[in-house]
Amino acid sequence: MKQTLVTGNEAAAWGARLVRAKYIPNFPITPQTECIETLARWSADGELPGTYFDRMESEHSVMSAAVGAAAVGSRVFTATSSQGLLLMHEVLYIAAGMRLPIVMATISRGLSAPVTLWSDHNDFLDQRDSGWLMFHAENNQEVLDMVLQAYRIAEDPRVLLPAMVNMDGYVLSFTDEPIIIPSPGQVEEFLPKYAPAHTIAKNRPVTVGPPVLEEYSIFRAQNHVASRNALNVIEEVQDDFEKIFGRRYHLVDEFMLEDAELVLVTQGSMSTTAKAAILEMRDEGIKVGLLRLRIIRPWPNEAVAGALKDAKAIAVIDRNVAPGKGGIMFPEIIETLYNLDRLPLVSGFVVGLGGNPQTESKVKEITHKLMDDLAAGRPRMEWNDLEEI
Amino acid sequence: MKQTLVTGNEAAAWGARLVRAKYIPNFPITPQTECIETLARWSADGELPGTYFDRMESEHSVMSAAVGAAAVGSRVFTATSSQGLLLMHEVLYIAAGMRLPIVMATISRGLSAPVTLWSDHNDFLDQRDSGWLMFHAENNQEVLDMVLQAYRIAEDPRVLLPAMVNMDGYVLSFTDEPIIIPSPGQVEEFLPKYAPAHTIAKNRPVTVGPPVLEEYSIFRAQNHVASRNALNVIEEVQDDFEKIFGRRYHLVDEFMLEDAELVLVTQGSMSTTAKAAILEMRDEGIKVGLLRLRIIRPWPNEAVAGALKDAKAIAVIDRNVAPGKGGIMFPEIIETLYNLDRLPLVSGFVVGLGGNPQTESKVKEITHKLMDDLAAGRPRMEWNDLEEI
Amino acid sequence: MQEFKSLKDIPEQDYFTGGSSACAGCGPSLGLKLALKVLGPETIIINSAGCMTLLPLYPNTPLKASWIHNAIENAASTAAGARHGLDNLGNGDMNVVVYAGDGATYDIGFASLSAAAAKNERIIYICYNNQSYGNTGFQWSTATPYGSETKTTPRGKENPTGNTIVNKDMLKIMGAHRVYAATASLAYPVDFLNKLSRAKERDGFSYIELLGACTAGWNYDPRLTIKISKLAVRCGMWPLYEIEHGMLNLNKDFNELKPIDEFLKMQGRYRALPPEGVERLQELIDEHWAELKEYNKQRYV
Amino acid sequence: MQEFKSLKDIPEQDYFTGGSSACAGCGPSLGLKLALKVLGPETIIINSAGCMTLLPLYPNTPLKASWIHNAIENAASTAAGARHGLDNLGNGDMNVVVYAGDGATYDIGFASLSAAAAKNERIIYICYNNQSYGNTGFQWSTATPYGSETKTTPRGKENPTGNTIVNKDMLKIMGAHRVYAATASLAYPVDFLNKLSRAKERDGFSYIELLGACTAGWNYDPRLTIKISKLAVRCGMWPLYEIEHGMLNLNKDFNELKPIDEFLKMQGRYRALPPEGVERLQELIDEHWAELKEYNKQRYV
Amino acid sequence: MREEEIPYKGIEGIPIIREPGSAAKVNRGSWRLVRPVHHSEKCTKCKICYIYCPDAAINWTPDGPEINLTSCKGCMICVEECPTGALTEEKEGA
Amino acid sequence: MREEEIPYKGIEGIPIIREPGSAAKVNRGSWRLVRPVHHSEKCTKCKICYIYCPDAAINWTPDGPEINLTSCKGCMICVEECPTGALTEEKEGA
Amino acid sequence: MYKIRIHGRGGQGAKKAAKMIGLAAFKMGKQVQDFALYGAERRGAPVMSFVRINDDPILERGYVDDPDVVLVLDRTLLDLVNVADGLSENGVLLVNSEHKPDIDTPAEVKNVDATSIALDTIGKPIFNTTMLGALAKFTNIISIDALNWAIEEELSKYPQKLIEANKTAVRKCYEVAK
Amino acid sequence: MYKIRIHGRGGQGAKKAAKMIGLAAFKMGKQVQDFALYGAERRGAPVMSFVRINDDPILERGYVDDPDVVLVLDRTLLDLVNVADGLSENGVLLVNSEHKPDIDTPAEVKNVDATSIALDTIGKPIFNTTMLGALAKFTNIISIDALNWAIEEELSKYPQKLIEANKTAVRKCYEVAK
Ligand SMILES: Cc1ncc(C[n+]2csc(CCOP(=O)(O)OP(=O)(O)O)c2C)c(N)n1
Ligand SMILES: Cc1ncc(C[n+]2csc(CCOP(=O)(O)OP(=O)(O)O)c2C)c(N)n1
Ligand code: SF4
Ligand code: SF4
Ligand code: SF4
Ligand code: SF4
Ligand code: SF4
Ligand code: SF4
Ligand SMILES: [Mg+2]
Ligand SMILES: [Mg+2]
Repeated sequence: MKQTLVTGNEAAAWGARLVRAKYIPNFPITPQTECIETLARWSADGELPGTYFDRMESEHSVMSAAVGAAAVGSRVFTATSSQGLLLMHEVLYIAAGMRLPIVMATISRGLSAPVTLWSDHNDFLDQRDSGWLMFHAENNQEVLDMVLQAYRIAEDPRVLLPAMVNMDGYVLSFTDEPIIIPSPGQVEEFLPKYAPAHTIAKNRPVTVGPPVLEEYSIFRAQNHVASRNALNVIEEVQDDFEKIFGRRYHLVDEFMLEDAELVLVTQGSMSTTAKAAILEMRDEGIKVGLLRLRIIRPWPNEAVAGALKDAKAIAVIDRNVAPGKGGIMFPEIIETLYNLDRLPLVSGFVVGLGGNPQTESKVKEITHKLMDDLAAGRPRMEWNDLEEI
Repeated sequence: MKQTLVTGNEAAAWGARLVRAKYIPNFPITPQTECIETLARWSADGELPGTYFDRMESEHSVMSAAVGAAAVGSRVFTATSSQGLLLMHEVLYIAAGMRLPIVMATISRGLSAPVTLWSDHNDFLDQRDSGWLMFHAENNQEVLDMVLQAYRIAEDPRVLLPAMVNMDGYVLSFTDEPIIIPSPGQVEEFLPKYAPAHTIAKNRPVTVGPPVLEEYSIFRAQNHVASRNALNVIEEVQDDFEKIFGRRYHLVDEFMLEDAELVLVTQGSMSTTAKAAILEMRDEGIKVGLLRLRIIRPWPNEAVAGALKDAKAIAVIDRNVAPGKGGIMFPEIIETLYNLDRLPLVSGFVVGLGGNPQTESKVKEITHKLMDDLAAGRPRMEWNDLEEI
Repeated sequence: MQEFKSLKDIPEQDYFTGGSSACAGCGPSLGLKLALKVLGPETIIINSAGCMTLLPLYPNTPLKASWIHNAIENAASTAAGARHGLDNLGNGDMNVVVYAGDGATYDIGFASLSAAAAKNERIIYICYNNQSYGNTGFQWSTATPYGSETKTTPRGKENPTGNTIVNKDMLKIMGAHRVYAATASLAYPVDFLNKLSRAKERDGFSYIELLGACTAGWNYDPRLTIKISKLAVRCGMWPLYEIEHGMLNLNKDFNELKPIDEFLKMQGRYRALPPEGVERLQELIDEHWAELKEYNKQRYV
Repeated sequence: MQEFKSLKDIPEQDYFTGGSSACAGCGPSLGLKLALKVLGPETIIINSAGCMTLLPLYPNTPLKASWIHNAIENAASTAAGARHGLDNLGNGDMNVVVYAGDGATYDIGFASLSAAAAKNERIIYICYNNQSYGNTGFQWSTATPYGSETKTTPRGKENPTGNTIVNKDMLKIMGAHRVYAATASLAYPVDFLNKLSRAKERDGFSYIELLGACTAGWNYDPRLTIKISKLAVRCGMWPLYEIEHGMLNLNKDFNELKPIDEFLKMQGRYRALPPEGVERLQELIDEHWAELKEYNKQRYV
Repeated sequence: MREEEIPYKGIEGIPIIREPGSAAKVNRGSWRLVRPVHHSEKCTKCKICYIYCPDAAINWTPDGPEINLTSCKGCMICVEECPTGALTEEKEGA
Repeated sequence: MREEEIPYKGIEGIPIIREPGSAAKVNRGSWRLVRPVHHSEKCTKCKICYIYCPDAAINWTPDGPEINLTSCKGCMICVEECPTGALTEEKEGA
Repeated sequence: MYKIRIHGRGGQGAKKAAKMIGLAAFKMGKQVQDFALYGAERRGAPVMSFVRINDDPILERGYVDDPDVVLVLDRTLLDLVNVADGLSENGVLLVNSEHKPDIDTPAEVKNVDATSIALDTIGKPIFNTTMLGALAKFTNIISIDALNWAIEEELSKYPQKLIEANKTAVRKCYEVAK
Repeated sequence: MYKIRIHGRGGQGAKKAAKMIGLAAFKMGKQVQDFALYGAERRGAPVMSFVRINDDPILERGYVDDPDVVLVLDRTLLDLVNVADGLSENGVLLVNSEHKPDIDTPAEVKNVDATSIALDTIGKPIFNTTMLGALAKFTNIISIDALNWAIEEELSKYPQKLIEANKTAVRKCYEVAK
């Protein structure tokens, strides 16, 4: 297996290359640029045969063009971030509603106003009602693997939904890490040619995107069921994936949860730091573990509940915020716990907005606060990174 | 008090007229059109002195122009629906981040694809992370009253956030109901001239919307706190409002909750039907009540918890869905209950997507299912309106 | 290139049926019916949200070709995606044709259109221009002519003129994009279909703007759709011309234009336009016509 | 109207300071510095996301005027809102001036720009054109000239030319919008400021496009910003002209253009453009120049 | 329906239309207040009516135009444009 | 910080800049590898350097240009454009 | 609660008729609600509108499927639409027609030739307002006075002559109906 | 874990240097991570980049504030930036300079005139790669062989001549450094 030092952006580009995406509409935005620039270079060098690299005039148009190409049966890849993701927001719903298995890498960055270039998860999570499958990687290997899996899952006839693969801006997108880049043959074995039955083709005139009347609920329900189906498909795919690539992923990433009394719930690259902190705290005898959410949509309800059911106290660490409400994943975690026999204490932490780094010491601080909460029997809502206030 | 038969769209237009909004950028979309057409007529007839009615080229531009005018201290009104709301999504975050108290009527309509013209709440709720204040009216009187209150709350120096006033498309927007339209003098008393201190003015050069570095979290936190402040301001405002207009609103709308064992949680116009059904069920001896969410952001945590704390079973009726997840308000309600001493059973119902009408008999059916769930001790996730499947 | 000399030449095959929910007498529907005669079944119509979006209504469609409705502002970019998608799958011989309203074209979707034109994508872009946002009930767009009443430019005590903004000169703007740009009229189907036929052969972007007489919005008896369309041409409100490589070609020349009045009085939207308004409109038309006459067969843009 | 005859006339008052994070030698920054000399402190600069967005960086700004950065695609509509907001509050004498990049102007924000122009809003729109998406690291825009390498049009085995798409003729397109449209150069500040001064007096929309030499993206030694700007004019890459009421006025005429080669070889972005590419580019320039010469003082669009 | 009971309908659950021209069967004759009536004796088979019908409600046959009353909305364009008077207007339900 | 303890900072909590020209105090001299040096004896006060400095790092005084080394990034435009050689380039920290 | 359903065709003013009934009832101190079915209200297409009238605030919403009265503005609809749907034996079905139509319904069927009346009085086939005269006659839910007020209110933008003609038509229809 | 921080100026290739160290260590079988501080990497502006090298997978992320080695590509930065920040007595501070600079740090301070070496060997001031020779000499974390491999990998798009010149510069620097 060839291992290479690549950034998260390049890992996503490798994914697009290996799946033989036929159409890549794009528009630049920091920190996604390197991903499309890599593809542009490959394209100019003839390394993406049969693929059209299309420089568009906006992200709204990028996703619109993606829909156009996917509606005629093309395998499509694109990537964006932040404002770009929000600008295509309307069309994301449409792509999902049309059941077009586009795959997009999103490189998380905080939202304006004010402007930040650094990463948090508000842009990505903002899409959680759109009907897309939503995956969130922790490191560059997972970025690549997720892109490969995303196509396989998205194109499954039981699913047929677009999928987002998220990585944190800078921390992954601009960081070199050694990853295994599989051979084209392996990927071809894993992911056959895309041959959809519901798209426009020669001798197969189809009307895509018509208005409907009462049937609307049915189509929405089907979008929902298709997304729920993906939970099974995701698990199924792991066998093939492991057979071919020797790696395996789960619906959720459990780290030292077996005997954990305290559990941190995290997403994305900060999970790595948190794991390091946990290893150290374990040495100190603190029974702490971590649950990393790697699939946001469909929501892996049972996997999350299963992983958390024995915890005494949970810290939901949200790298995002819904102003006037709080951390976005917090209520989803709570909901998942609500019908357990014994309810853990759950505190919420809003951290790392606009790229504020999440260090090991901050993770330890959170853990200690959670211990305090458990002792006091009173959960908290806490904001990090406001020292200067 | 002059009472008049007007539609929800006209009620919103009256709101804009009475608050003397100075700038009204707009773009047509069903079912919002009648609102802006009413304002266009008034403008052509000279009934909106000093107000500029500006036909824009898209909703993205509508909200952009709104930001431009608000940034120089103008009082701004606009209205939109559905695809239009999603198209301006990016700029909604910006308006909130800039702390510009724009008020917008949103006339709910389901989202494409497929296309529907009828109402559900996905478009409105899609904005719940944007930082805006979000109000949802049940009837046309409340539409008008909410617009008036929205300006007062939004412009309060403790808040300074934009606000959305939502009404259901068709069911309110195109339905005539008798409402009281206050006199200009009353409204002037309630809502003085807007005199912001943070906007651009002659001899006051200001830079609006700069990039920031680490301070990003602080500004986000301030957006959050400002939104939370609105909870107090909303309650405060009621005294003045009642004094002048003789009506009063609360953070949540409680209907027959005193002794209710079963509680339906609803939003918007379907609440009216539900209330009718409840009156009938009460006659049958069923102890059922209703909690109507009229403020979505800031989330009135304590008011909701207070209203629900004595329920035995709750049906959260979501007229929306996040595919792959479920009803959107469901987790927020659950979260609000989580730390209660005694947890009610909570079932979730996804209903009325794409305008499927929510009749009294459907409400009764939901109530009976909830009773079944309570008896069985097992909550459910249910979808209405899928008979044809 | 297929060329038509008269009505009799026009193909008898239809790829458009009845049963849509468009208004009786709808001009834009007729435009699509005619266009499909030349385009044939291996065509994808890319539609922007507008009146035509309601032609198909699940589970039925009047089209015997393919159709994509994405949103209102992105027909051109959707078409670009479909074009490249087809090309890469070896279906380069299928037609990708936008059928978009004036609001979608002039206003909300203009960035998308302009980019596709600048990149010279192999797309035929037909704008059916009913001079308003028709589907939402007849509101102003930048294609609305001076003096027209619309729901957002109503006549009123302070503004008897209705719309006071002169509509965008879209042909000139598209001509400046170095693409083939032409106007067309329902009352001149042979001319329209020849332009389409020509666009189909081009290896690049074509822009055809069809005046789409709108019985509901313009407020006239549906039987008059063709009469009004013809009159629009005859009185210079809608001259038939084309621009290619910056050169102008006036397709229907007249020694004298009919006065605009005749056109106006047939339609409710101009009812009550004060005489000064009519005069100003006549002036605008005369200026434009003079320009076209002057630059016919010459570099125009 | 304030008119400048020479450098000496240019106001000594600056409303722009140092301390920004723009590159040393940044052309667009200089453009803004110069513009503010004419515009003064009672000006709101409406900026689209781009290199200039980083001029202010909380809590500091080099501007002594007001500034709104909204997003990338909406400078013109934000400006329209600000304009009407000011007018309604009795501040009609404040200037509303867009300062937007070419990507924002030509591409993502073009619908917004076109509409503001069509409505003839009282705004000065300055596009500082560095012929790329500069702030994201130099990617292709529809303003990128033929033959330029960018990060998304790299030269490669299959494409030695880099960008093969001829840039939009924005001046012509804006001219077709019936507004005042002009080019400007940093190397001709008197001409630039006179155009601005004129725009300031106009009761409507003005579009000024300033070539914004970009040391980082074009890849040249920052000291050459003015030299390169001048050469762009001298070799016809960036002719100075204006269009008003469709009439063309060539501001700097030359009997003979310098060959483009001289301009190209100063910049890394053209390094390795094969001779055929250079020839083609020269051809494009010559054609454009010939057109400008031919139509000078005449109706042009 | 309980969420877990919602069947997955595969391609049938996708909002596309796969039957081209299926709208032909929709009865839009119900919109008609007046109807066109053809008088072959006056007809020159010039095709004008056929070309101009916006609802493709006139089929072209070797015998000239044939009006499809399922599709015809009664706009009267054909009547208006027929140069020979071979089409006339008649009140519906009269 | 517990959520309920976050203070509301009013106008200070809004992301705006209210001090015009405050960037003047930012030291961008740190970017400089070379610096321009002025030699008044050669200077004709033609203003070219002043006009062309992109960072407004040259103040115009009755005595001619005055270089502000806090703002000057050392781009050398002024040196390049000075027609008389009155500005020269010098290595920083040399 | 009193519920009214109106059947018409796009362009015949079913929506306006509902609004006028609403206005009239409102004038009479009632709580009211009126609205139209949305969809393709194209010229000629069958459409519906609705009114609810009550003493107390109205808690019902949505389409009326158990009307007390049904108004049919255009006789030709009888072949296309089940206009009697949901009518009980206490109901009234009122059709704009010269002749009493033959309809299978437990409700009382009435007819009035509103088109002719309108042509006679207004000079144009404005039968939507005209027919309200018959409604007043047969149901007592709205008075002619209230209707007159509603007409003035709703048509206030039109010339006084037209308003008066409408009033006359309504009164005439009231008188003629039986 | 071994941590390296590089100080340079925009345009001097601090990021590339980090990547090459990463590549070399990776070639030697290590786990690595390299990245650059983002922000205004404008020409001339002070910038930083970072490398982490470990035997096991690296669980740390973010800026390195306790480096084992610091590389300073440009001597003039010493007056502007606290380059020694976080260095301990086991650390090494390596500066591109003719003379040994006077810096207040518990770490060992080394200097090498990479600029001159680069000018001599490559003919251009490409001192970012050049300096890596000294890093190899002083730290043992990367070998010259691995560096050569990294240079070939990273510069593969450039002419072979330039690659060789870079290798020579690195070797020369390795030899000269002391
Ligand atoms: C983003 C967005 N905004 C508004 C609408 C509402 N809308 C639907 S159709 C339409 C009118 C479009 O006008 P035009 O393009 O001229 O087509 P026409 O309706 O006249 O056929 C509008 C504004 C929409 N669908 N999407
Ligand atoms: C919706 C959206 N997409 C992408 C970006 C990323 N972005 C920021 S600046 C920029 C470049 C803009 O180019 P241009 O307008 O030419 O200005 P320049 O950077 O060249 O000064 C881009 C693409 C953004 N901010 N918003
Ligand atoms: S409103 Fe006009 S364009 Fe739309 S369907 Fe009716 S006639 Fe056709
Ligand atoms: S990249 Fe170009 S435009 Fe941007 S700041 Fe640097 S020199 Fe100026
Ligand atoms: S238009 Fe008249 S004459 Fe011509 S074919 Fe039709 S019916 Fe016959
Ligand atoms: S009346 Fe209209 S719809 Fe009917 S056949 Fe004639 S043209 Fe066609
Ligand atoms: S450019 Fe040279 S001569 Fe002119 S003012 Fe500056 S220093 Fe003096
Ligand atoms: S070197 Fe550049 S920044 Fe410094 S004064 Fe000269 S022109 Fe200005
Ligand atoms: Mg239109
Ligand atoms: Mg640019």
